[in-house]
Amino acid sequence: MFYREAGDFKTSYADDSQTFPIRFDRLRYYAVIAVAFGIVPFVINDYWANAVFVPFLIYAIAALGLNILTGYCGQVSLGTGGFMAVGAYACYKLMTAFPEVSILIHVLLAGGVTAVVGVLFGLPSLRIKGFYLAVATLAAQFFLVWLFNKVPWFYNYSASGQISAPERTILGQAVTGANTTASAKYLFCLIILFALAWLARNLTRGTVGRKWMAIRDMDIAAEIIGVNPLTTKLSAFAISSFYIGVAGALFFAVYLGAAEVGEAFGIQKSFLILFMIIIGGLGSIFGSFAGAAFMVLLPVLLKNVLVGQLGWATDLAAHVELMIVGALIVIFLIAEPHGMAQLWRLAKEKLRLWPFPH
Amino acid sequence: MVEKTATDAALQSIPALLARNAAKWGAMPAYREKEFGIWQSWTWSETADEVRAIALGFLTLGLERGDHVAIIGRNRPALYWSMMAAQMCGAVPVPLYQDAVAEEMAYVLDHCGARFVVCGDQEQVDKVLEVQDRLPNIHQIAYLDRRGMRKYDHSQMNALADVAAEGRAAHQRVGAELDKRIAELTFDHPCVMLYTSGTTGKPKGVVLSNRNIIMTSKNSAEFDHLRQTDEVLAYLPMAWVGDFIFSIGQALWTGFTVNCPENASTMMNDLREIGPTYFFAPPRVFEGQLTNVMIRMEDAGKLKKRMFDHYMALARRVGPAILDGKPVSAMDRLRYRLGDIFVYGPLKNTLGYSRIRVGYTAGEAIGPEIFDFYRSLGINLKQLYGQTEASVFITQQPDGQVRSDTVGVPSPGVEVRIADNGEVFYRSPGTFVEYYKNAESTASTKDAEGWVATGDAGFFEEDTGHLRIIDRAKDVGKMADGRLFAPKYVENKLKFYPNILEAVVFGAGREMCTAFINIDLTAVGNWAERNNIAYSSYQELAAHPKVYEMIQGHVEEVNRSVAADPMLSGCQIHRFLILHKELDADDGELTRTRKVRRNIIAEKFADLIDALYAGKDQIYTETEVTYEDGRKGSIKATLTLRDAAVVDGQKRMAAE
Amino acid sequence: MPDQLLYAIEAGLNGLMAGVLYALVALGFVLIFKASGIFNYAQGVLALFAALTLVGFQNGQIPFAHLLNAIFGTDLHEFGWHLPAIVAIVLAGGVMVLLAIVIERYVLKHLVNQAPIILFMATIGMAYFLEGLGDIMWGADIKKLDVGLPQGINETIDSVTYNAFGYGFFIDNLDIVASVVAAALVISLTIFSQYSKQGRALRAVADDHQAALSVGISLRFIWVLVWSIAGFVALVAGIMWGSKSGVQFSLSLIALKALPVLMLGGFTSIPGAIVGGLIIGMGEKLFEFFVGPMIGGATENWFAYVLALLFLVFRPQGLFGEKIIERV
Amino acid sequence: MNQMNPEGYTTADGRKIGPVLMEMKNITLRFGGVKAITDISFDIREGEIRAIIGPNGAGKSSMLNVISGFYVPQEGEVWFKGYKRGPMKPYQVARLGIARTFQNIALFDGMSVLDNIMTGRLTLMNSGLMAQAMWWGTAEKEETAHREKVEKIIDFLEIQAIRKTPVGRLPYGLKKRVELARALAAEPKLLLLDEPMAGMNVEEKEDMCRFILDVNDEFGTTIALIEHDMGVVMDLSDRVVVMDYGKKIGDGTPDEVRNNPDVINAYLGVSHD
Repeated sequence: MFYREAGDFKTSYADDSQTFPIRFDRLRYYAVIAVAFGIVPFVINDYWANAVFVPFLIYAIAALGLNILTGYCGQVSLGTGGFMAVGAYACYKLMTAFPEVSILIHVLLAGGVTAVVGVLFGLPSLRIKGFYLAVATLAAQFFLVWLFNKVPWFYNYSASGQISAPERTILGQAVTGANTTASAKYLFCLIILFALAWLARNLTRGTVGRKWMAIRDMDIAAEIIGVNPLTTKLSAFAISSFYIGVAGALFFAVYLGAAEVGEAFGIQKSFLILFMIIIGGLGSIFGSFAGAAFMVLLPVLLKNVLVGQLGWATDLAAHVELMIVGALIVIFLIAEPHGMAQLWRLAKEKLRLWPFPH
Repeated sequence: MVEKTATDAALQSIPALLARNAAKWGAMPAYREKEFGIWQSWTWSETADEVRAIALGFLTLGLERGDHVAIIGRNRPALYWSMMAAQMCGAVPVPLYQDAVAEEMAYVLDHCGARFVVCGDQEQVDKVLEVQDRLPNIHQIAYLDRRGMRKYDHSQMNALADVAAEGRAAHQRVGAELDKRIAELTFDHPCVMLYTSGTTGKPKGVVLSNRNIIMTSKNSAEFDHLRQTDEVLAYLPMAWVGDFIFSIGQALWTGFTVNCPENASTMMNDLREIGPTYFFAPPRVFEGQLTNVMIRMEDAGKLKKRMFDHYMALARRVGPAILDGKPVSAMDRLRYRLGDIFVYGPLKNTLGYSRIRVGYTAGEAIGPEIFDFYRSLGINLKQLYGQTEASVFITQQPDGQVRSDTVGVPSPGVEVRIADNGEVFYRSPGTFVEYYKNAESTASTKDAEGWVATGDAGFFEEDTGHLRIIDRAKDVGKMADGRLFAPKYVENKLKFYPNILEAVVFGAGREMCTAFINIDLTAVGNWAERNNIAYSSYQELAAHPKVYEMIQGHVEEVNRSVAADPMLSGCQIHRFLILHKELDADDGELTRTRKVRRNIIAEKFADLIDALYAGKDQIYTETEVTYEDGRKGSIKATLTLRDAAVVDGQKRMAAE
Repeated sequence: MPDQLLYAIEAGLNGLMAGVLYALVALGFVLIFKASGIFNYAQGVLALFAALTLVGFQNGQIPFAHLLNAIFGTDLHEFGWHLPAIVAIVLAGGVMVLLAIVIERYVLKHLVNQAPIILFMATIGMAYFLEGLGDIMWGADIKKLDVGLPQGINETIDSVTYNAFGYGFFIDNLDIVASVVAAALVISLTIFSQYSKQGRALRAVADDHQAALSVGISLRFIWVLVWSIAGFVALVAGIMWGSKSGVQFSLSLIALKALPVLMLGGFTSIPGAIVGGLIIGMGEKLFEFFVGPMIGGATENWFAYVLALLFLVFRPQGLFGEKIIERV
Repeated sequence: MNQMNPEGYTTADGRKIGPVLMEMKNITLRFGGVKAITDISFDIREGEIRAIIGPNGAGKSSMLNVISGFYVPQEGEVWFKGYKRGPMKPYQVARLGIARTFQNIALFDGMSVLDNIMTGRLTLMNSGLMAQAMWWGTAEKEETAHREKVEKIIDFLEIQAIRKTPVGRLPYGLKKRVELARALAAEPKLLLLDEPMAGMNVEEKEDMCRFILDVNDEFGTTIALIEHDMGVVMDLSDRVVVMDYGKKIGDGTPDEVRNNPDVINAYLGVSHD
């Protein structure tokens, strides 16, 4: 209805293949960016930062990562939690070992470390496929969690077995540690997310992305037209793990501040992220955002309504949440396997055809 | 201001204008073509360069002054360039209808004695080669699209790209010669030769001079305030004078951008992408789109449908008034705004009409509701009246004085007078030079003072001074009892019904009028679906009694409205039949511009006409048809003939 | 005989027993997978749900009491009766059948011809739903399950071995019962699928959906059937596990234990499930026994997976799975 | 006759046929105990259209899979461009310049027509991961360059109208065309077509024939195709290999093959004994 595409024509391939080829979409995108960077940081408070924005931003990064692996390359992984743990512990070790180096570097390095681990556990994907692989990735999940539990070196032999983030600053602004402002946390995560999302878009739009999707859609055909399955799958594992590692690092350092591997990065986390991309939309960057937002907001909402308004016991609310999430997954898989991203796409098509039905 | 100095020696030929544009708007887009997925663009200076290269190439191939260069193909920049290149060489471009069969082509090529032929693609080349042995004059053939051409004998054939390349290579050798020829061009040199498909007989070659084209372009461009930033879509046959005026005349005068669609199948999409600001289409295009819109809205949701209908009703009420800047209540204006957000805006957008500043329709009378539909959306659609011999413009409607039943006031620089028999005559700077190799018909059309007979009958409205066209002058005949017989007038009224594609009315010298009807397969087919009427072919649908009833309804309505005008009340249709085949240009029943060839139809279907007057109500007939590939076949059918109720004119007279 | 070896044997035997339980759960997976190509992640939660229901019936709990109280401010808890185990088991069995029907009706039917991976994720969704449902119906607290199965050390074995090696093996009666039941189940299932009409239909479907459909076998019926059986197996597993370590969320994690079993045994083979279960059960006990102490113990968490993973890399289709031939 | 000339020759309709491009020497392929192909030898020359025909189950597809490196024969040698081809992974074979289409279409349903065809050029694209991630600069330039090539092919196969359509939505005939486009995009030295006309109606077959001939004509691509529709093959190909029960029973020009008694038997289904 709001689309005015007449006269919006393309005279170069660059224009034709840009991320938002339609003017209206482009404007909307700029608007969102403007609000995210120009307005939110100044109005955000601790509650909103901790309950909604920061977790959303961090989960969005993780979802992007998993979506690259699962949505684009078709390799289902249930080891996300484990890989986030790798990111978190790597970041912790780096922060404590090299306090003078910028936290930003540490976070990125943490991602790098995770990428290496990811490739390691990705190797089997060359032999085993589909849910065989999915189950295999559980090995990573359990092994890694066990590892960080059992080997004291990882948590610097702290009595509690926990890891906790010391204060680190960027440009004099504390981004980790007790006295970090809401807007600092928010901006730090936002900038990283923005950069990573941009990279993800670039990777998925070009050669690499096509290789991934080719493997996803029909691996045999892909190999016969010249796609090397080894490098392609491993690159997906590496990049995906990098994102997840970064997310893990931020989750620990910026969001939690202190973490115990079992509860922070357990199998439930793996499923949570998986659900984000299913509900959000497999193989869609927008989907990763939508899914993350949804899965972050749902509990907050339920908590406010059930516990806050109706005064139910929290555990009861939690159980209801379980049911709702579970049901939603099934419903989405039945009704729209491509998730919210697809719904959005369809809505857009409707608007573009308006007033015609089709 | 440059425009005013049109008579300057500088600007007395297309090449001169091209040079002017290259200098003045060098970096502005001149021609665009959707190819390989994007709009390939050429600036004015690039265009000038290309054209010159081709011209040089032509010289090296031995193109002489006064030679005719035939151009055959769909609208493509390179073909427009070859026309300009030909002009540079002092030759005369002759665009041909690309969908003409080899035979028709042979006649024109032979008549103009074309020495060079520029073809769009293999298909066109094949047609030329098919008849080449009869055309000794043809010296060189150039083609645009290399696809499938490798195996051809190239001794007298080149890819246009190669011609241009050769030209570039030879610029030092023949450059001077070219400049000399360009310099020679004057206001009175022939600019282009266009063949009128002619409603009767063989096509005639209309010679138009630089003066004709440039002056007309200048006047019309000023009349509608065309700007350098305007965009047009070139999709109508290159052989049609309108396309030449828009895509070359006005384009070079005002320097706006000409856009060529990728191919026929993507035309509508391309139109939408470009969103032209200056647009021309014959009524049938608008008609088709309207039908299409209505059909698509049919299966819209209840709520959406109601909203659509509501706002369209509002638009019909106030839309045109707002467009003409007439006073409208603030409330209505506000509601119209809303409508624009919810319906008009999106609708114009999906049609590709969002940006139209000036839109024209002509060639046929357009149905009032069709016309008003587009006007009410806020599209400045106007009518003009013109013909090849006038380089298009005779009369046109100024902004703000637009009506569906008139064709406007005389265009700037055009004088119009009505002869006693009602025929319209005009005189203008656009008046053609002559019919090529056809002195007598030149004489019979254009008299010594330069007045040209349009062959149409019409009159000026006293109050508005707008011209109204009734019909072809020669078709306006007398019936047996001496009453006036204006078939076109009635046919148009019939054709205003979406269900009726074509109608042919007979009755000259007879005591009553009868009609052939052609149903519109899309519209009627859709109607049939909604009323679940099964049919397997056009013929079967056309013969369906239900369809007959519906058409009869239309006919009788028309009869009532015709009867309202005592002068023409004789033209009411007493009997009619629905034809078993679509009238088709390939069978010679229509002109290439889809005008009905009354006489040809009359003799071809003589048996049917007799049957109508003989009062039969069934008749068996066989008709020969030509398929796309030129094969001939015949269809057999038994047609039903129907009586239609008529209003008794006399009684009404008496009653009044 | 050196003590070390004796301990090892004991551990191994216990491992075998545990393996039987793994096998039991794995069986449920295999059945569903063979019949519908669905990899049912919810199998473990089915067991939990079954056990919860059983306990609920036994103790005459009021379903959804917690929820109802929250909504209507009532104070419901129990009907105040105690059903005999056998009745409760039958009822619980009925509930599982009901559940199977519901699942087929509202989930599977709508997911026909979807990619296996989609179905897999759907079952994860189901698992969440059932977990929440179970907790809301019966409450999330840890419950003791007792259907009168013998528990505790088996004296005979103890004394016999003591007399033999001078060291009495500790074998839990429950484990023995479990292995017997499991064995019985496997045999009966095999017989069922070999000789009963439904059984043959089931195999037909497993071999080729289209063909089965064309000979007029109702896919939907088959699905209800296998899910019921799987539910029943889950119930049994639930009983065993529940009586062993109480009914609680962790019970659903035996599913996670069963997965490597499947990877090892192959998703399509019943014997594979059994053998795989035994290998895993014994393997992880022995690994813990020998290697565990050196690397901080609790290796059961991952040993099974890593074992299966390594194994898969060399034999992707598992021990008993059919070889995959790729075509274009 | 001139076809024996190792340096190549010119066909009646003026196409250049070059020296031998690929040679199969005594190929034998087994699945477990079953022999799919038994000791088959033949060659493919540059610029020619070479057909492999035979009744169903004759081993045609297996042969094509051997050529495209998807199956590795137990015995025999494959020579390409004058070199013996060692054991290779399919993707390495693709990089040698061998592209193929599939009998039952193997397009990437999740992608648009354009992207599918672009995947055909993956072997020719080589901007690194980092360049890709940064996009601006190298990656974008490369993308554009290859897009131009692909658009030429889209234009050539007359599928402009469906450029941005997801392949999943296309009718069968168009899918086949897109697959051909994808194979062409790789600018292959040797193009393998696996039953290009299977399941097509008459017009679609005619179109496909036209395209195959045009491809061979415009790009001079060497084409090897499998087809069981005798008629089509005879019009299309320069030379034909006939297989039956995994053995070669005929090889030569369409006419030679047509008059070969074994071939006639095979097709008339005379009992094999």
